[in-house]
Amino acid sequence: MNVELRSIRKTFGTIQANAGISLSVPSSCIQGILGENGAGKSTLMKILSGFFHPDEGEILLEGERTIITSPADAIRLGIGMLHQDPLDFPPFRIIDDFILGRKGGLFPDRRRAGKELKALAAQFGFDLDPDAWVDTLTVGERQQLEILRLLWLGAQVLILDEPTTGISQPQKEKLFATLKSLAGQGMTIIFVSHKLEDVEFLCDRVAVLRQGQLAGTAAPPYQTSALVRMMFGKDVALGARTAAQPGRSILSLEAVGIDGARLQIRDVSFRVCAGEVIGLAGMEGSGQSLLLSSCAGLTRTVAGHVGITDCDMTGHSYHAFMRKGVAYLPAARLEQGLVPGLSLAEHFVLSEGRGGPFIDRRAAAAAARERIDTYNIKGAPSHPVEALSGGNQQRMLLALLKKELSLILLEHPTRGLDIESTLYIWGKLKERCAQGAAILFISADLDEVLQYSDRVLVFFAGRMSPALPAEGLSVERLGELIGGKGWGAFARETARA
Amino acid sequence: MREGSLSRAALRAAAIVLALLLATLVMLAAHAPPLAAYANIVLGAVGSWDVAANVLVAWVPLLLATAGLLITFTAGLWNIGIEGQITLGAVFTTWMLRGLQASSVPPALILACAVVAGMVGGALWAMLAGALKTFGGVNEIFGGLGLNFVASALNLWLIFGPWKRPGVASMSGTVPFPPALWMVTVTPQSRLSISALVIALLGIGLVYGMLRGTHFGLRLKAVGRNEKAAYLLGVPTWQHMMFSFALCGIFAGLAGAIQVTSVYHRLIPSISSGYGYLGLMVAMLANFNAALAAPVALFFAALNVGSIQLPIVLRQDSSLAGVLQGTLVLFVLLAQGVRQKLTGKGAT
Amino acid sequence: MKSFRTLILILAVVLAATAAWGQTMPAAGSSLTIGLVMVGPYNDQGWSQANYDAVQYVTNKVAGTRMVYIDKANSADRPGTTVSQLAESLMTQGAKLIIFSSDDMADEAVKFAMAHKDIFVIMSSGSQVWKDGKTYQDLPNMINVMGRMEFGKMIAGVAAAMTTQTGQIGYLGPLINDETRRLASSVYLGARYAWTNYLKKDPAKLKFKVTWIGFWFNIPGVTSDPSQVADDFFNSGYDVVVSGIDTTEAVTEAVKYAGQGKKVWAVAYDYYKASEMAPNVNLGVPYFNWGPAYVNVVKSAMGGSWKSHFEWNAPDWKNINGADTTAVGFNKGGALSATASSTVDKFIKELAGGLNLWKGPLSLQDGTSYLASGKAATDQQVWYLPQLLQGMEGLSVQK
Amino acid sequence: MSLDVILVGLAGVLTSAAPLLFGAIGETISERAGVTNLSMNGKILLCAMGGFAATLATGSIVLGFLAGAFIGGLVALVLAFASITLRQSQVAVGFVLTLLCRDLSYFLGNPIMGATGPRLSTLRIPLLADIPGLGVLLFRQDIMTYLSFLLIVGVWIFIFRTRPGLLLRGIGERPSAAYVRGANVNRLRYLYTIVGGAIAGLAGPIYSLSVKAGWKGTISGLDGMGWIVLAITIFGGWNPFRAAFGAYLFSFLQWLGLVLQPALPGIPSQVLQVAPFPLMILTLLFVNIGNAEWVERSLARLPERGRKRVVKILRALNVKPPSALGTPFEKE
Repeated sequence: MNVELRSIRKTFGTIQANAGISLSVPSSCIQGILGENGAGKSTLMKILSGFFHPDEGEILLEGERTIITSPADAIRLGIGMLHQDPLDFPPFRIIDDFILGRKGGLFPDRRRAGKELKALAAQFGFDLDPDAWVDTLTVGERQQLEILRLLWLGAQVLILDEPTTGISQPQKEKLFATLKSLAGQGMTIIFVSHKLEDVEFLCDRVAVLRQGQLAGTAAPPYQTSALVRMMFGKDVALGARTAAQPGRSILSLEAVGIDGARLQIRDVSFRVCAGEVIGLAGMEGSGQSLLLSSCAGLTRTVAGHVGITDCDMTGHSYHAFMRKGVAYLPAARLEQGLVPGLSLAEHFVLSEGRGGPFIDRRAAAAAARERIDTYNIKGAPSHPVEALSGGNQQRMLLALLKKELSLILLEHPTRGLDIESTLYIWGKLKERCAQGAAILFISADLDEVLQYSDRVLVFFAGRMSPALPAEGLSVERLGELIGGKGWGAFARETARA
Repeated sequence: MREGSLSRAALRAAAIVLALLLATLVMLAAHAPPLAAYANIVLGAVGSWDVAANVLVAWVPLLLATAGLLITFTAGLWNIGIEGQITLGAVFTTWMLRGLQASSVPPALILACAVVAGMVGGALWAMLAGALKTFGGVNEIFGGLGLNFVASALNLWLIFGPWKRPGVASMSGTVPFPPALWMVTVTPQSRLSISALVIALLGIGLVYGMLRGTHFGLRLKAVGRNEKAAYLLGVPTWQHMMFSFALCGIFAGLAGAIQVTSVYHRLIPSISSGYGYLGLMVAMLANFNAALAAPVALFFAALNVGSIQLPIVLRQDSSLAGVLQGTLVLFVLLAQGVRQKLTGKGAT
Repeated sequence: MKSFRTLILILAVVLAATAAWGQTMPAAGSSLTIGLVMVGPYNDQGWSQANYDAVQYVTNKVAGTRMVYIDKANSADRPGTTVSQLAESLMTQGAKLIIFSSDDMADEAVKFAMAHKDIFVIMSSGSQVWKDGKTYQDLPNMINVMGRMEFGKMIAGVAAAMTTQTGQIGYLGPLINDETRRLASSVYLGARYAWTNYLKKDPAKLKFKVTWIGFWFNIPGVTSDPSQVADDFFNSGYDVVVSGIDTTEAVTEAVKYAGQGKKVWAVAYDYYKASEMAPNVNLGVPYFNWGPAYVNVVKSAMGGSWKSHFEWNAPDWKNINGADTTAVGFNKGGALSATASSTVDKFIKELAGGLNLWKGPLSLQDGTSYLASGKAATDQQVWYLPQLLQGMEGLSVQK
Repeated sequence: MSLDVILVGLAGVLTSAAPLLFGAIGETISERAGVTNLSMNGKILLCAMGGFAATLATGSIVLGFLAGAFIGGLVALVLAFASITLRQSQVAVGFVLTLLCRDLSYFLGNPIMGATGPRLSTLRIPLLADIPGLGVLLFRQDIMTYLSFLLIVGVWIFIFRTRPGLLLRGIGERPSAAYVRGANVNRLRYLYTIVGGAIAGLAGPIYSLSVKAGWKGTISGLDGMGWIVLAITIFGGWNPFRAAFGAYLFSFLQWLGLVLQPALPGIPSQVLQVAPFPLMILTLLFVNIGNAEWVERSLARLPERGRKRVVKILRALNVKPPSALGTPFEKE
């Protein structure tokens, strides 16, 4: 199906998400949409898939002006969208999830739908059991299910929003093969991503968005530097690596075992010294989050020992870890890190003050102002935290860290932040390292992992690699490991350990 | 901000007018004269020193229950089990009084022990709901409801069973305690006890100060608004929840103790008098604000006492007071929703 | 400080009491506003309405009287109020005589009487000023009024025994106390008398079971459900259920079973008009007729002859349903057969002639002797019945 | 006690559970759509009064039931408007409604206090009623009891077997996903809240026209039933069959309490009457305890094999409420 968007505009409050974007995608084409976070990709795709109505502009399908009123309307017209976090029903059986939303009689024919699901799955080499539960699937499998469901509903245009974020390398390869075969059958594929290599590998053409506008288009062969310039509007200078001067031992894991909801980690041992930055890489759900949270006492270990600065902390609670100088910064800032409704000043009082039962409001405000200045947060002590922007919330989290810390654990410290904020935050973190703290962080951004880590731990399906020096590790090698390739080399090392 | 508070006041006023309008309609439907009804409620609440004193008598336990509930609300908990906590407070108070009344302990001391026992009883019952919530994952609404039934059955059983009066076990309750064990009232005939009044005012003041100005209050607020974040920020969350339950239980138990020692002077079947549920309404109408709780509770107490005039003078059922209270809170909630809708702010 | 004030309080009470000793109350004069405090809704067609109707009767009979009332005087329906407070609000409407019409108001009535010595107080169904009672208090301004419902209940027992075809009578009891034991036992005595004397049947073949619901009416989740209790009686072969509670489940459930073609009956309680309900199953109702007693007391208050006393009024044996004379009556229901009806009349005549069923030999449920052979029970023995009688099934004491 | 007597007693248990079932299943429907309707206790009273008044006024039992359903739906509509459109806390609004409806029923119901009206009669099902045992138990009930049987099965089939039922579960579980698949989430929530409210509203007239026929204001013996219904809904884990089990268990224990009264003189009469509540609490405890932090912590100390077994048991016990229960839906 030929899809054309004409000068689409959409404004949320004061933010112009789409400022007149025009784009035409013919059938049988895999169209890449590149752009930074906040460039307007998602808004544009949500307009096409019926989530939002554009303030201005029109959509043409097969050359005809069409008004899409809802996602259901969109799928009726043949436009299906695969969301980054697949919008499925985890507590349902696959077959129920598959059927839900399809029109038909009062009693859905489960058996027939199951057969059709299997047939479709076989076509693309997927393996989905209709009677299994959705929450037992990996993200990749859930994507597969969604794609099959959309096809079953007659999708002719498939929009994929950041589909490669949470899936393994083999799954990614399978996904790409599927997309290519679908395009070959005449489907229109729109592939939204901020990952250059994926787009370069897969797409027949690329449109780059920046600040709500179409910054340019490109066709193969792609020039990465040109794409980057279009994405950021400038050449990006990344900070220089600074080598750490490892000090005393901060964190030691000995033969640790952890039971997650879906996977187990066994026999993990390693040691982190003061001043070190350790990056944890892996597909989401490969075990890195479990490990990180058990280093904070947030997840119980079922075997082995966890030590913080020579104390055995096995089985202790997070608060005991805190007293040893451990801090944990969750990925979901407003959901887990900050308390909506409380002011910035109150947050500082919460994380710091215990002196006496009463709060000294004036002193608290003064202390807050000082921190706000130091961390360059755009907000006043009396503002509620939810009024802060994402970048400022992350700065706020950093500002809340206690003065004396030995170990800082971070989940996706710069996710969703612009380059400037990212650089600022890493600057602050490196200061902490210089003061003698060790840092463990998880990031989905391999460049970030390589850029800031001294050593890297790669996770794959609950397995952890030995700590690899970041120096001499390439994005490609890292990508392979994350995808489960090249692990044989470690067998000998782990056997020795 | 100014503008916001102005529109808030306007909407509140509109809500009150609408509530009165609806209540008027209800009265017209029941062939009751609305104006006379309102006039009688007002007169019945402030028409004389005696009725005003009665309003204060009702105000004390209601205010105590509300004060306790503000603590649990701050911690994000719907302590619907407060009815049972009041009952258990009364039961423990009675138990202590029964145990000591024959002893040579000075009455004032017995009274003090009994009040403390009531506080302990309320706290224990509240902590049971709290433990179910924090250690068992049982939603406090349903745990509390269940415990309410258990408490009222326990109370009835005690009154008709082990603690029945020697003559006729009756709905009237246990044998009244000797006047020496009554909380001293303004005049011997009055039920209004200055010490109870002072306790209640002190209680709400304490809660106000605690929630506003202490680290504990702030941490409680953090737990209520985002338990997970509070934990990560270093707040011992389950301890705070348990503590807020216990504190609320203490207030509830105190209300129960005052019901026994200064109002009824014995244990009666429905000793909690619905003050717990009414307290929930007061807290909601006061928008969970301790400073507003006292006047709102006074207003509710006045409605309850004033409405006694309805059957006497107008031969109308006095459940009209409840209708008024209910519509009032309902419309204030609706007005709040309308305001949030207009300003585009989500519910917190 | 506190104990000092308490001491003063006690002194004041004692002084007031001694001062009042032997005194009669000053006459109220030619007009009197009567305040009635009822525990349930004034239109409950039961206990409370019987009192409501009685006071209305008074205002019709005694010139210059007027009624004000407050109903639902219980802390569940009127949170935070006390009965004495409610009585005080009747005073503000001019009431000079207050009738507390339920046993559960006893304590509050005493408090009120002590606090308002110039107000005439009638405490119905209480025994506070019964000199021979266990809980006597000297309260010059209080009079206790009670009807001898024992007779009504015995008549009900006769009606039940004359009707039952299975020989099984169920008694739907409220909570367990002296009064309810006394009334349940009266029904049994009447039933047994009819069974052995009129029907000449073996007393061992008469089953009489009391099931207590735990309160005067149903509180879901706390008491047993009286509908379920009545159903259970009817289902397990009890074809007559005698109600002892304030609500009418016994009759309404009997209607249900009769609708299914079962032969079942019920006896109502409290309110004289209850006999008009469901004529296909209703055997009748033993009821209180407070009016005449109230008239006397009200007149004494107005005329200056008020004297504190306890009265336990028997029915008018000449006309047990005499609206102006009797204290307790029995209205026959539509389902009472002609034979049973005439037997009931016969029984009433025997009672009028001096028949006393509260006479030995009678044993308590646990087998201990209650009354020796030939010995009639004293009022105290009847009033304070410690257990159900032998031959009755059901709990005697609340555990 | 003979078998027949027991059977008839159990048949009575089925009858007295019927209103509980209507209440609990109505609430289940509403909660499956993501809306907690806490107004149950007051609603049942108001519907009982309204239904009875309507029947008194018109002489028609059918109109009485319709009135009950209408009032139940109306109360649910207020809740839906406040919580879905105005996004106020469902618990707060529901709680206010429960007190408001109660007092409203007492105030408006005052004139019909104690009136006697028609009552639903028993409907023997020919042939089936004569089956030994089963006939007594199941087929000599009134129409609402039969309907309650159908309701259990019908609603179960609707929720778990039909297409709209699937969508209903979807909007309570993950409204955003249901929205993407064409559901008008808020409109459906309105619909199911009102339908659930209407079904629950029928519990009122079942009481006032059948199980506890008549209206006696505060002494009708209905105040508290709604809380029991809510407890049964939770006990039932949002599944009509389990809710039915809960309702029958409650009625059964009530019955047992009075049957056993003479047999167990040592047990206070209140014990069996309140037994369902500790039972409900214990059930909730078993169902939820697997999520508790301290359980996880103690489990971590167990040896591997034992741990796995315990975890498996806890998972099997765990009944999760609809994930979106109590939260308003907003499309991003």
